[in-house]
Amino acid sequence: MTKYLLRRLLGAVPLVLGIATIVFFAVNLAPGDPTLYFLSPGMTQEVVEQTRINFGLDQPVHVRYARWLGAMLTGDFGYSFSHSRPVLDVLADFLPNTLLLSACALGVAFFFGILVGTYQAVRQYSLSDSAFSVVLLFFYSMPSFWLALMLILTLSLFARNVWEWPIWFPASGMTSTEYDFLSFGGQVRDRIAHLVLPTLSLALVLTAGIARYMRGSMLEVIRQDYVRTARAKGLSERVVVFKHALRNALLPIITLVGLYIPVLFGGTVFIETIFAWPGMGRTIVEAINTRDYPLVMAGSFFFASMVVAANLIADVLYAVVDPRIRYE
Amino acid sequence: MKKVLAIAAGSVLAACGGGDSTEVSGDPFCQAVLPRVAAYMEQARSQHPTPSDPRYGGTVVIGSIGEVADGLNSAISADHSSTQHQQFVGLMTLVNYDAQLNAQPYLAESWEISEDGRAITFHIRQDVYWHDGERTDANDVAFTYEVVTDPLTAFPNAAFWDHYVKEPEGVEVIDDFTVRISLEPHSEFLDPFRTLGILPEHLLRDVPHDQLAQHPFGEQCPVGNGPFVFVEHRSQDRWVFEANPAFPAALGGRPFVDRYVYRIIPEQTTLLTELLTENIDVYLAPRPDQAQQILDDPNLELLAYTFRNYVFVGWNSRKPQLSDARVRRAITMATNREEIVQAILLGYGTVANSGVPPFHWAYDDENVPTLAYDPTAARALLDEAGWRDRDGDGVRESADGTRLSFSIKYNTGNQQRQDVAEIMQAQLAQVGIEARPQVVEWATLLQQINTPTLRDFDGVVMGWVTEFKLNDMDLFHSARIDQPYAWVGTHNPEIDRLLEQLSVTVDREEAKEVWREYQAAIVEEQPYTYFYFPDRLDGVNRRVRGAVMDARGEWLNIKDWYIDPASR
Amino acid sequence: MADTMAASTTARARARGGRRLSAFLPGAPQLAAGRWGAGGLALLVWLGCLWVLVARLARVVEALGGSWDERLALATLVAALATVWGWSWWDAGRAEGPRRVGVSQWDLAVRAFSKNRTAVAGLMVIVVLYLIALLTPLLAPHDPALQGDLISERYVGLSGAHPLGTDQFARDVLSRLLYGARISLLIGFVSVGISVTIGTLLGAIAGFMGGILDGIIMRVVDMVISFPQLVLLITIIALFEPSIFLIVAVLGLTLWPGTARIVRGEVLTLREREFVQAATALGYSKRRIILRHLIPNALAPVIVAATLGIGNTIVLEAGLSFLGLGVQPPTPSWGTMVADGRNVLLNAWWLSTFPGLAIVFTVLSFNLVGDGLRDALDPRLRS
Amino acid sequence: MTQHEAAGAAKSAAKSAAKSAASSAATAAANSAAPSAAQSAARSAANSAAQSTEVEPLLAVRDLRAWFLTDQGVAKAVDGISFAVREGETLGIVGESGCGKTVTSLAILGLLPNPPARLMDGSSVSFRGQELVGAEEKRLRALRGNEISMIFQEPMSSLNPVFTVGDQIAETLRLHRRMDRKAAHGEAVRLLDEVGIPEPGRRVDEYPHQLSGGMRQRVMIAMAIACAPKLLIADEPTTALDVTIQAQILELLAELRRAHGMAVMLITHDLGVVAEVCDRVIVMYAGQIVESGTVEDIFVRPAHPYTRGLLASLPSVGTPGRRLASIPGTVPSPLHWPEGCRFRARCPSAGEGCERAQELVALGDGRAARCWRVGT
Repeated sequence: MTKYLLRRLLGAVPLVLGIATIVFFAVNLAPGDPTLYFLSPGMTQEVVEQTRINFGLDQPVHVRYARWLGAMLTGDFGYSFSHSRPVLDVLADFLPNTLLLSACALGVAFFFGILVGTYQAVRQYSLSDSAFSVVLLFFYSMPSFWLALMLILTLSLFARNVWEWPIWFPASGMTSTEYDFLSFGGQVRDRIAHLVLPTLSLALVLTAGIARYMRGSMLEVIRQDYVRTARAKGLSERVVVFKHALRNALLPIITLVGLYIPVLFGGTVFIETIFAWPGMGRTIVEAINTRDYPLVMAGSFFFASMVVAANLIADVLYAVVDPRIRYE
Repeated sequence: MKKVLAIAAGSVLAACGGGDSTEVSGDPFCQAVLPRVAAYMEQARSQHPTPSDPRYGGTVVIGSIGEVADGLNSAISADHSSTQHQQFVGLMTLVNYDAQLNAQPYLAESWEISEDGRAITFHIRQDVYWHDGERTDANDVAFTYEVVTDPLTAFPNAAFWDHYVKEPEGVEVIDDFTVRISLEPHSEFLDPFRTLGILPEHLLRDVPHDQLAQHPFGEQCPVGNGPFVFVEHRSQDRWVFEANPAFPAALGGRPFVDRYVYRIIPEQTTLLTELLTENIDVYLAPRPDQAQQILDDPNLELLAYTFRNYVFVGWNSRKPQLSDARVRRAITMATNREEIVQAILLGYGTVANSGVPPFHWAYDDENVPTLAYDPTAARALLDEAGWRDRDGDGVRESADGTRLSFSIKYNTGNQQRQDVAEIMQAQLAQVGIEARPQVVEWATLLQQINTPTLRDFDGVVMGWVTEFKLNDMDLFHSARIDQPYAWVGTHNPEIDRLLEQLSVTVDREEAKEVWREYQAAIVEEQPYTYFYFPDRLDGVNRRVRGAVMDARGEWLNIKDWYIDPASR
Repeated sequence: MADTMAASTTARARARGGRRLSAFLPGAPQLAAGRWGAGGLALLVWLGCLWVLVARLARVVEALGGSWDERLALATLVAALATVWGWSWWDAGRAEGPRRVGVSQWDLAVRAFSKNRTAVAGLMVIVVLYLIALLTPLLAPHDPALQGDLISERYVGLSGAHPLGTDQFARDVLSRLLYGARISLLIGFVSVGISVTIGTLLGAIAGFMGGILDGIIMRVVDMVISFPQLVLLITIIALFEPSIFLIVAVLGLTLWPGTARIVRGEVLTLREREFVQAATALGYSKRRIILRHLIPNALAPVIVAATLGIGNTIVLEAGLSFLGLGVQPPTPSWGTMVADGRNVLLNAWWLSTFPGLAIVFTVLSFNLVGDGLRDALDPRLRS
Repeated sequence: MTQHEAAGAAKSAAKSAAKSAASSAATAAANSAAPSAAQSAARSAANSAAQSTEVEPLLAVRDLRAWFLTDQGVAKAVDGISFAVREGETLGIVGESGCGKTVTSLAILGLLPNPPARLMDGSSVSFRGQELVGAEEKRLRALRGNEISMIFQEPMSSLNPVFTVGDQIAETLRLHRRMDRKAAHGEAVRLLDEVGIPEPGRRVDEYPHQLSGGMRQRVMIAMAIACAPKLLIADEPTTALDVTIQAQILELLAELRRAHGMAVMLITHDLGVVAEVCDRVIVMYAGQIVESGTVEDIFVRPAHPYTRGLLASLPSVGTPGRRLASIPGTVPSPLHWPEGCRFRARCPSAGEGCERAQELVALGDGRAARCWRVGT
């Protein structure tokens, strides 16, 4: 198994470097120049030149690429001038927040996707089955930013001011301003309250996708002989479905992890902007607008490596769950 | 089965619960500085217990779409909210302006100007301490002056210090609390000292000036001497400040609120929701069409006041269609700017005829001619200038056939500038002018209009935030035609003369007369079609009391804000 | 023998009656016969086009000499009326007798597809949508860019003059929605067209040729796929000047890897099949085999991917517009309309809601049709 | 090897050799009539002794009707069958595929998926005097795998691929016998040994895909007999296996039956298997029983034309060159059974009187046939 892992990792390195190179040239060949972003009245020409030198932007493209590649291999991702901090510090600030949000969204999506998919498969052709299908497809076809705005409107604003519901959710930020003074229990509740709307906005689209795959996969498995054997052994329907059938139906779902991670990261660009979530997706977009080359490249480098890692984890997970697969 | 559900639910919660991202910045400078600040604050709290007045206590939360881009590092800051945090929150400036824009003592107890007007001597207060216990003295002021006037620092507002003698000769420390700065006599010479936050010399003296921009002091661990002490900054999320118990009693003592939090929320719909659901107390600069919601909510109050930024369309006089001043005047007359103020700003704004803001002492709208909305006069002016619609396609052409058609560029993401371009397109069409709105990405647009050899634009929708010392030299003076901001390429000796005179007239009454002449010349030349001075709007929760906001800024008297004890 | 004779005469009589009915109301006879899908659509299109002809007669006449899109709209109107009437006449005319039941793979697929009610509903919505998009120059009540009186007509709610209200420039939301449909559907259709063609070609070559060529293509596919689509799009579009052509080109060039992977998988399985070996034995050139044999057989999953792709692309375009990088003003697209309306969600709710709903229902229809096609074309599921 | 073992091996070797030549055990039995006929006679004699004291049969199926309600109409897969299985007896159920054999077995254990299947009113399945049709699901579950267990045709797909064989066997023990994990694992190893799997200690923790088809069927059997059930239903247990393995499995079943006194209901379409293993046989056709009796009755004195047709279609070594007689036509669709005798269309001696619905005519001593000619 470890030989397989090594082979996959070695294969991933050129892949991720390739992506970073594409982004490097895409960003550097484009018109516009970062120092202009700092202009304000009275900035003389020498000042402009001075800033360019300060940020090392006066070199030709290929020199900068060679220097950037060399630095990156030694782990130095350069300096982000829109945040005026080393790029790694910026990533250290934002990447965990995106991972936290993505992990919750993925967890919720898979949890409810599998539950709903299984329920639909067990209750095939019933009214609830087709009802779920239509509702799920409705969410699957919705742009996540529109869903996010609607959630804010309803579960945050109307819930509190118009419908006066007992619970309503904060519309932005990771924690409330009183977070530091709350008890541990209070802090967890506060964090979760802040996570509900962004996670829902990201997860609903994925849940719909996963539920559809799960339903198909479950229907396939329920027809198998070993499920009938399990019933013939006298096991209850719940054990048959949730132990014997579910384990086998989950196998194809695992590969979805690799498929959905890029979609998830793409979604964070909107969700983090709308919910003021200090995450990587939003930072990259802002970095692109401010021509913060090092941050854009480092960000896409990490995004790409996380996606490759996710695919690798999905394959390893697949081998763990399905004994028939053995990677040599 | 129950076990399966439990594990799944547990893992989901655990993943959501963990991942705390408050962290003390890893930078060695910060790790050295922050403990000293904490220690001194501990000591200060015991020395200056909170007075029993009920107004003390509580937290005020301000929400805005933008990050405090340069933090408290006044050596590199160009961003409006950064300068305000330096002036009124974390640092101190030598002087402050009162409501009539007259300089008042602040860090400088008093100051005198030499007879020949070539030097100012400031006397520094002796009861102001940095948040790490060091006393603020003249060396800090001298150090800060040297930093901002050294070209190596690339201080964005370097133009402020045009008429001051550069370091090191320009500044002299006489004794611990007295410093003299030499300058050539010019108008509003105190204004730069109102905007410049004084930096701690004992912490930054050995940082090379060209490295200041990348120094962690600004955003990760600023140490100031102002009413609020820096606690924490989570990038793109929030800034947290605490009241500074050691703030001099003579200047009002520690602020009423215990904590001030500044939250960054990029989406304006979310910001409004957070204000309406009382998660934030102040929503900075909501859009005019969100004002109605704030007015309808009993808990909220809408502050609206004229501000010192204005929106305009600059015309590139190098282009054949726009080289003739009559054409530029006709364009302005064909645009119903009053209606635009009503339409886009819902009335929260005043039509502008020049770069002088309404609250400014130089503002005078009685005897300065204005170009009112008058399409027929515009058509006549265009005919007179030789532009007639010869082929009946609805667009005028010059004698040699060039069509009176040009693009109006604006940057992506700015809704108001997009609105201006789109409305002009519709209104200019009625007088036979074809204006094509064209969106350009922000940095690309700057490069196109700032590069002297390029100047790749016809019309561009832009906006300036002026300081109180108005200075159009960089914009219209023909000597500076190759400077980044001389977009419109004006060649007008009359305007050059008036500009030079303005920059050296010290006395305000005398200057008013020159300003009137200058504004008349600008209307004649019409390099810009000045659109409006948008009112600054702020949504404030009624639980926040004592807040005064005007053209000088929103954080003006934040140290005097207090939270209504009942709703804390 | 006798009774079969009688049966056919009554059938012919009924057919003649059917024809007379379809002459006035095409689609009605099929509807009566219970084929609500085809019948319903025909009747809807017929009545819709008639209404356009009558209600917008002035515009129709004016369109004769009008710009290209007005002439295109006119042509579509006439073509729609003709095809519907002709089809209904031919279909009603066919004697009730045993209908020749096609057995080819496509006939089976069509029959399986038409049994799936939601998929047919989705198809109907799409056909109507494309028709509306083409007929917009005649349909739209106002000029989408016409700015009304900024004082009185701004943010006016649903009213007679403006059935879906007005926006911040007092422009008619309904007209902008119709013209927005053209843009969104166009972007969805063209960019998927580009990505599917590139994807199919490269996938087939990679699958059939194998070796280093396959390696290279698959590495590129892995690279583009493992990068969050949206971030790649934003990087490229934000750095150059956003315009419809750039968006379509960039979408087309970044979405093809998905199709390439599907086609390569299909081709790998097809390559082993006998009829391909037979073709190589007959000495066909590699190009001919790929184009004539491999691609047609690999079309089924590609069509499904393309249909789902159009829905996904419309959502992507809306996303770009939300970030201000999509279609630029004053051309309306659904994405820009939702983005413009989001800041006034509370007092002018209709600005974002209607385009948002339009996006959801269009994408929903494409997804429904995509699912229906997947089930109909997938031999395994048709057991 | 114990004496008994040797004999068994010798006998089965001889028989399987003959069988592998032409899979004609019945004819072989008939040709070398003397020994096997005597042997089966001896066995049935023992049974008949038990029969005479009219003890309550282990399993009594009375008028069982299992219909499938599909879009195209009602498929009467099992249309009123009655039979009984006595303690320790091996009952063979024979018939072409599609005649309702498997549906009957699944109906007994209540495993038919509902919808679309339904046990019509009047159907009764009583096991040790206890009615199963309509019984509470909990009661049925306590029975399945405990007192009645079942093995299926496809060993390759009847075991769950993601659990070890040990776990799947232990699961039955821990469910019905409340055994703890370690005890159940130990018992599983013993069971694997009992069903003849070499190195059971290692095999117990292996996954199904690591075992051969024959071994997997042995695991199925081990799983079935884990709780020493009273009745084992085997649905075509050897059809998917090759001939040599088939004989070993049948041998194993016979041995286990003797060791545990377990009744076996063997469902197959292979008459050779029936001849070798079964005590009594019922022949099913088109959802009904057309003939029942002891193995000897069926093979020596077949009463129903369908049974005779089945026997005639068996290739036999003894008579090379004889054209195999196959029964013309195919089994009719359960959606609309033909009127009267359902075999009429394919029956060589069909004639006047066959258009009436046929009753099961008793021929004495448990023997019966559903054909009016039989009575005459």
